[in-house]
Amino acid sequence: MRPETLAWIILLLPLASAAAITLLTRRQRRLSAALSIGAVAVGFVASLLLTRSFGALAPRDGEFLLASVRWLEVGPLTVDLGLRLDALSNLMLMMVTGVGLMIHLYSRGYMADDASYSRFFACLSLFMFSMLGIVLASNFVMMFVFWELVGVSSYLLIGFWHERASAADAAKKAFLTNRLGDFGFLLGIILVWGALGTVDFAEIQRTLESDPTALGALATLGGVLVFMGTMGKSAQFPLHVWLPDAMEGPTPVSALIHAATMVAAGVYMLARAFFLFDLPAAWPDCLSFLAGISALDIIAWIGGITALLAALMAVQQSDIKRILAYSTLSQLGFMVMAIGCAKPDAGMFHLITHAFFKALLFLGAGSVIHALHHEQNIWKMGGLAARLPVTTWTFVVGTLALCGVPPFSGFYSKDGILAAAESRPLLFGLAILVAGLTTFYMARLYFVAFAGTPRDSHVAEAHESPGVMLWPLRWLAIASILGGFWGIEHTLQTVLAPAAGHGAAGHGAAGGFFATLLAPFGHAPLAACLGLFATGFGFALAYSLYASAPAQDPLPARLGSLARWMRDKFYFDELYDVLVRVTHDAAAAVADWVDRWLVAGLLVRGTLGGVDVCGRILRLVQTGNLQTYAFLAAAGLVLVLWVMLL
Amino acid sequence: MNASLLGPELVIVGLGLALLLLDLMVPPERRRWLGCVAAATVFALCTYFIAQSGRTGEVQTAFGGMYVLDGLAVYFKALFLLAGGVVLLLAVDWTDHAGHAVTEYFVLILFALAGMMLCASAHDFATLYVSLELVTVTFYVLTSYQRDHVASLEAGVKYLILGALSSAFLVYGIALCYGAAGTMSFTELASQSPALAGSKLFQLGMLLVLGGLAFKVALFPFQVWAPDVYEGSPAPTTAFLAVGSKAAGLVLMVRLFGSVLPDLTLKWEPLLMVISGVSILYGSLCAIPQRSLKRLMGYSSIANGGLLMMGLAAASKAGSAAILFYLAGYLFTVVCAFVVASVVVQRLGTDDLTALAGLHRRSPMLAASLTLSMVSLAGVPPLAGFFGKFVLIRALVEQGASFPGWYVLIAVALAGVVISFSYYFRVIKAIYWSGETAEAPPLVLSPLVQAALVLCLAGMLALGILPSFVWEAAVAAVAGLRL
Amino acid sequence: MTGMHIGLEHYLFVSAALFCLGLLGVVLRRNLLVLYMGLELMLNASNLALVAFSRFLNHLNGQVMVFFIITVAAAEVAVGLALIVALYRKRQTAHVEDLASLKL
Amino acid sequence: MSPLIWLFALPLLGALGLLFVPASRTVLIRRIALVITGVVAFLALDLLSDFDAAAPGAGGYRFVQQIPWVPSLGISLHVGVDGINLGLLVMGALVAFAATCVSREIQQRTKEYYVLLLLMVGGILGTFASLDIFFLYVFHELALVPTFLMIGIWGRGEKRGYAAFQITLYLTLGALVALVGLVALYLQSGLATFDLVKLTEHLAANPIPAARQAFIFPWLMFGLGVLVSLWPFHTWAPLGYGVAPTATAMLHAGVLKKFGLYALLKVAIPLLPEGAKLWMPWLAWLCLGNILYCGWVAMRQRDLNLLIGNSSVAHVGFVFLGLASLTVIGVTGAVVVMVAHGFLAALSFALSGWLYGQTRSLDMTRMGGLLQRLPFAGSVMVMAMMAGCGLPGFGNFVGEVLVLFGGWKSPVLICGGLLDFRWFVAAAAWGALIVAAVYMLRGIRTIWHGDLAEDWKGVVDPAGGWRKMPFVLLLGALLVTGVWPRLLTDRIEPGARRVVEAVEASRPAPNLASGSPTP
Repeated sequence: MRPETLAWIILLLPLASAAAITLLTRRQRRLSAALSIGAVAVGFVASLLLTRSFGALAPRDGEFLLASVRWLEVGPLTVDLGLRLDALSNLMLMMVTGVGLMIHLYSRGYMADDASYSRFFACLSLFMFSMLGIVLASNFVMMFVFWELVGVSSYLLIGFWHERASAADAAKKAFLTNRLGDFGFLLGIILVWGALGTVDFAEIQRTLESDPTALGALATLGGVLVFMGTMGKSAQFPLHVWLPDAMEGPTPVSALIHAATMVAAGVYMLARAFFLFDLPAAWPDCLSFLAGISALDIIAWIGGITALLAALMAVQQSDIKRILAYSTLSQLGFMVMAIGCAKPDAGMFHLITHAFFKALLFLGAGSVIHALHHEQNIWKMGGLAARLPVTTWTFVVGTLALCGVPPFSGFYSKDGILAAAESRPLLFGLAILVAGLTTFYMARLYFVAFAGTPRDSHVAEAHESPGVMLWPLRWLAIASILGGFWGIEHTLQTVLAPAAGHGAAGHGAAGGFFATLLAPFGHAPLAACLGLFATGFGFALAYSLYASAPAQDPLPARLGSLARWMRDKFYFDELYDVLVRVTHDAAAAVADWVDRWLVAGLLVRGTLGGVDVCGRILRLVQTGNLQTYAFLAAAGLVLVLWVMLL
Repeated sequence: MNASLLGPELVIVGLGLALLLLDLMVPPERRRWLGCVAAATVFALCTYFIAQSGRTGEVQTAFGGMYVLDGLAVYFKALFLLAGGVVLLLAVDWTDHAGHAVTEYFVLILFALAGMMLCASAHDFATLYVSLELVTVTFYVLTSYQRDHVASLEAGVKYLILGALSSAFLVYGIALCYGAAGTMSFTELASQSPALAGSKLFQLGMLLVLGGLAFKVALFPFQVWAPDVYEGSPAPTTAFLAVGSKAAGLVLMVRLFGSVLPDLTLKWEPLLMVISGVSILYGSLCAIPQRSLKRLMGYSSIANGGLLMMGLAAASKAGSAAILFYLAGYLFTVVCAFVVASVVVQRLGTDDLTALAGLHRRSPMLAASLTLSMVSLAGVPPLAGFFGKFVLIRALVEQGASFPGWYVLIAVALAGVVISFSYYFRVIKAIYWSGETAEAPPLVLSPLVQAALVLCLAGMLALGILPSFVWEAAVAAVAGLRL
Repeated sequence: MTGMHIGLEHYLFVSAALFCLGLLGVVLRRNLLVLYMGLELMLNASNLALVAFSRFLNHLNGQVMVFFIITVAAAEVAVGLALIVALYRKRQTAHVEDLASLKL
Repeated sequence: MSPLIWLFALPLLGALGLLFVPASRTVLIRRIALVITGVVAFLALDLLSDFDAAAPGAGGYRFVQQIPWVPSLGISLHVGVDGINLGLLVMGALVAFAATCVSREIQQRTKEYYVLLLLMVGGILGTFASLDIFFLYVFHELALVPTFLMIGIWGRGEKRGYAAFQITLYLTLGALVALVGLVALYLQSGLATFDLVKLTEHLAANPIPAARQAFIFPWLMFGLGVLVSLWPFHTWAPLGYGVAPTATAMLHAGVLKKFGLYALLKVAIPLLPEGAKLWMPWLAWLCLGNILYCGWVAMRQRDLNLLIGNSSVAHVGFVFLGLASLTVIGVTGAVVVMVAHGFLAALSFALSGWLYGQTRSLDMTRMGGLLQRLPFAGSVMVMAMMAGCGLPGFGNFVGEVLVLFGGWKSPVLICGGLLDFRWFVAAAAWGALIVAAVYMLRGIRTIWHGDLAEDWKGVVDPAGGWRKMPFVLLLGALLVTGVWPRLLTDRIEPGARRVVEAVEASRPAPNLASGSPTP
């Protein structure tokens, strides 16, 4: 089968499944699940097949296939419904469909008791369609379209239990925060189109490569605006507030959307459109005080700040899913930072490995929650290792990968990021600190929830989840372990390094297994060593605090108000509430007041009333008295005579 | 000398006299047939004139130029006859219920009709005065016809005194004009038109004449009588007053200002604009709080007078043609409203808007007729009123190209029309969705009323949907004007 | 003979004065009948003006017009008086103020 | 006979015919109305499929037919479609059919209701089929009285009287002001015809002097603007739609309101290009009033219909922005928004009508959790609201994005060049992406999500194909236009291009004094 056809199948099958479930099989639960899982499975197989005909793992330099239909053609604006197949998208396809398949399977068990089982799978399929659309999009408008669709499917899934006020609020918040990012994204797209006359990635890339100043004074602004899309979708500071709340959704959703795939879309977009950010700094006159700051600088720092803030917040959370959510935030910050440091390959590599182990961690957390009847507070757990053996070992694998312990996949990808940051000492220090913090809070999570003795009666009654939930855990654990060796890094370097302008470094796949195993120590020894040291330090710290299975968190006592600030997420939610209230809500209140009292009241009703009163006054002339009439007529006539003749 | 031109007027007068004689012989219960005969004759004459209107062109005069039969006269005569015919139908039904001596009422209508027809042909101040007085004096009686109703008497007296006052102004104006021009013949006045436009004495006289005519059309400053008289008079009288009397005043104005004294018209454009603007606003504003249907129509009549006057103020053939067309539509519309008002007053004893509640259930036809009539008055397509307003606005905008001050008048007219929507549509509201009276019995309409309504509705719709025929006739009728 | 020459303006002045008097009568007097007389006065003022013009213009039309006016006035009076009498019978009054049931 | 004539003649004849059906036979009356609007919808779709095959006549119009009406004034019944009014006609016909379907809720005085409904439908479709300015106007006015009566008789709540009068007076005011402008245009052209095609051709060659254009244009802009609820003349719309019976709100907000925009696009801008250039900056300012201000007002509403009404007013702002941009993309986008908003407004009001029929209240603060009881209506409403905040996949997104793209390249300068049009694009994008999302999501949150209040245990979802059909139809139309926008844009673009080219081609009338012949 031709690769274009395969790509269309991969994209459209989930949509067909979503439509079929919504329209036809809403009442047949098993059929709905089968449709949805089947769509992803076929997608996964097709993605694998694509590598054969296309060669994701042995890519040829810079080639891509395009399958497109003209979607819109108005005047100078043409937009294709285009699928761009290259190694990057192919890799993402495999990751999205692969992880997606695991999570779909897992959901069959996790959601088994839910009344809206079919709706869940319909939403999942819709999400898969949108996500694959982002991956395959060949131009900015298409990407924006699927960007928004991903947003809405995320909205639907976060608010899946819409009868719960907290879920409904979280869904709303997620959508609106994303919209803020999309606002900048869309403006950025329009800006780029306005300057270059096209929205197609390849064409923009060609133009910008031949003339990096083609965007003129708007270059950096355009980049930053487009980056706003990432800030929303990948929950970067300051738009990070929605992601922790999004944990109100079912846990498979958290794993799929809010850990592995959707939130990674922002990073993917940065990598996909890297040519747009990697431009010399240029600002319009009105923003000349920013001169010299390039888009990548801004991206790197936003990523770094997000990574640090989120890691700090994670330290003091007690909800198992929230800890993972902040961890996700922090890791996303890492990826963005890597791209900001002009190493999109490192960011993307971490994206893939992170997808494996973060999905694993979330599914593991889901398994715990499932076993504990929806208890999510880690301080009511403890001693789970004994009750849930499979969940525990897979969770530990995920944790190790996340902490960056060799030879787990996270080590390699995180190392790439640390190496990328080496050129910027401040960011590098920050990244090392975050690496330490990551280990600290993950170790804390493990010690409190899994080690020690049960703190709650639920734990004692807990049973391991059914096989349909455990198998995905096992597979993902394998992927988390092996993710570093599959040559993903090499592929990404081949695809993205030229775009980053650094030439193919060539390390990674060269040499044998041990060479690969130890590669990080070879090409960036400082980063690898410091990273390992931070990991070890973080673990030691967590061990000293939590290994004794305390009943309460000892940290607040030591850190005082800082711990409170961490726990309360540095009061961003409250700050934003106030901000929205004094700006947008105030504007709405003023507009409403003006509308009610000035426009509808004074202007409209006032005119009506005024005319009415005029009429009532004027008709007092009609006294009914004959002589008044005669007098008025005569006086009027005299008036006319006087005016006309004198 | 071509006295045969007067044939139609003579037929009408003769018919009136014959009816008076027949009245002595016909038993009271059969007298309504006399009205029907009168209406039939009038309609027949009307058809004759409509057929005639195609053959305008040559202008025929009689009595040494005191009487003229041209396109304008033919058009208006057809209009008067049509109005007279429908009003006669209505009168028959009304007298059926009022229980008065009937024949005199028909005869008076016929005499007033004859007076109006003479107005259309008046071509000399003497004919003007006499024909106008024939109308006025007859209406004194027609308004106060219900002698046992104080309201009717009061309306009669008011109309009498104010009408006489306006006649006095008119006559004094005629005297001064005569003094200034040395002639009363319109033909001779027309030949001196440029010179007369500069004469103060003549202007004074013409202003007084204008005042006298303004009374007929219910224009500022002679507009105050209309609501009182409309309210107090019997419905058929009011209908005839609103259409016939107004049209009689207008035809004289069009003739005087359009054909005889065009120079004066151009000079007085601002005055005419002010008169129409003030009338529109006065009528529209005062009507807003109005609760009585007939009185409402009185104020509406003032506003419509102002609208018609705009066409004259435009001092163009398009404007005059617009007046003619508007009047034709206005005829059907207003008569329709008064047919309904007449039935409502007879059956329900009041014309207060609250009495209309549930009318749509009691008589869908009455309700629909009154609704369409109000809608047409407001000027909504596809009814006659819309096209009338359309051609009026067109005439005004045409002038606006040369002098932007016209847009002020246009704005005033628009304001007036918008205000008028509020009271016309309140009538509709009263019919369709205010305080339902559940047990109200249905109102059965007599065939005559039905015929009158059908005629009016057909006219309203025809003039709105297929305005071409009447519009071409109106354009042809004003072809002879010197504007 | 020290007769003074009576010119057109004199007639017109008298006529105008008569007219104004009549108008004042209409506007000021309360009794319908008196009010009606005022109206007749105004008509006669016109008659006077017409006759004067006719005389000074050497033109007979004005004089003829006067006949018409007198005739019409007679008709008007006939109808008017009948009306006022009818009203008086009904209401036992001929005062203008009592005649204000139709208003606003 | 052109099929376009049937499109509006059928409903008008149907209205006439219904007069002779006894009022007691309500089912028959309903069926007749359904059949007529159904046939009309079918005819319109057929037109859409035949459109490309039909040979274009003068000015790119197809299915042209001209019947002289009042020759001396240059009035004729001239019908024909290009892509622009084709889209509006199809939209109007479908909405009309859906509106007839949802009219099942009317139990009182059905005969009068359906007569008025068909009258309104005929007027609406006639408007968009007409190529004669006079008939364009007349057909639009046909709907005025039905609107008044329908709001008054079958409207909801105590405020309906005030709303009916306000909507009537406001629309009349706008229509009359526009009429003056149209007549002035007609007279100024010197051609003595209301024929749009002839006028366009003639004025392209012999433009009206710029000073006159600058004078006539605001009459049209503000007059038509009032009809489309241009800020600050917008307050009639939310109030009127809030109390109107469902079908009236659907037809009025969805279709009839587009008349003003359509006339602005087809008459005012191409025939008065200089006036358009002069006044468009003002329009850009006012449309921000629609997009942002009305969006903010919508955020504060407690009544669902007021929310939808205000959001509808806000959406109309995008059409204004697209027109004001004077670019092919912007104008095309404006037309797409017109069509999509037609479907969307109709769908929203149909849903709120259903909801009202179930709850007898549209006070959002009293609702909550209704999605549990009304999964179908709720899902459709959520989708409609998503479409309302510009979600891709629905037609509104395409239109709004096109408007934004077009606006970015707009040559129109504001405040003498101090402000770039791009600032307006940014502000409008804020309105579309943020403000709209805020009020729509808040609406979803308060009505559909959360706990189910005790009062609403008894509400039921639309059951059965016929009840669901109008919603599915309108939603499907929205989806089709959103997923495959070329269905519209390919047909609209030539028309939009003609309009924009007319503006671009216009030059200020040459100054005769300084004009020296070039050798």
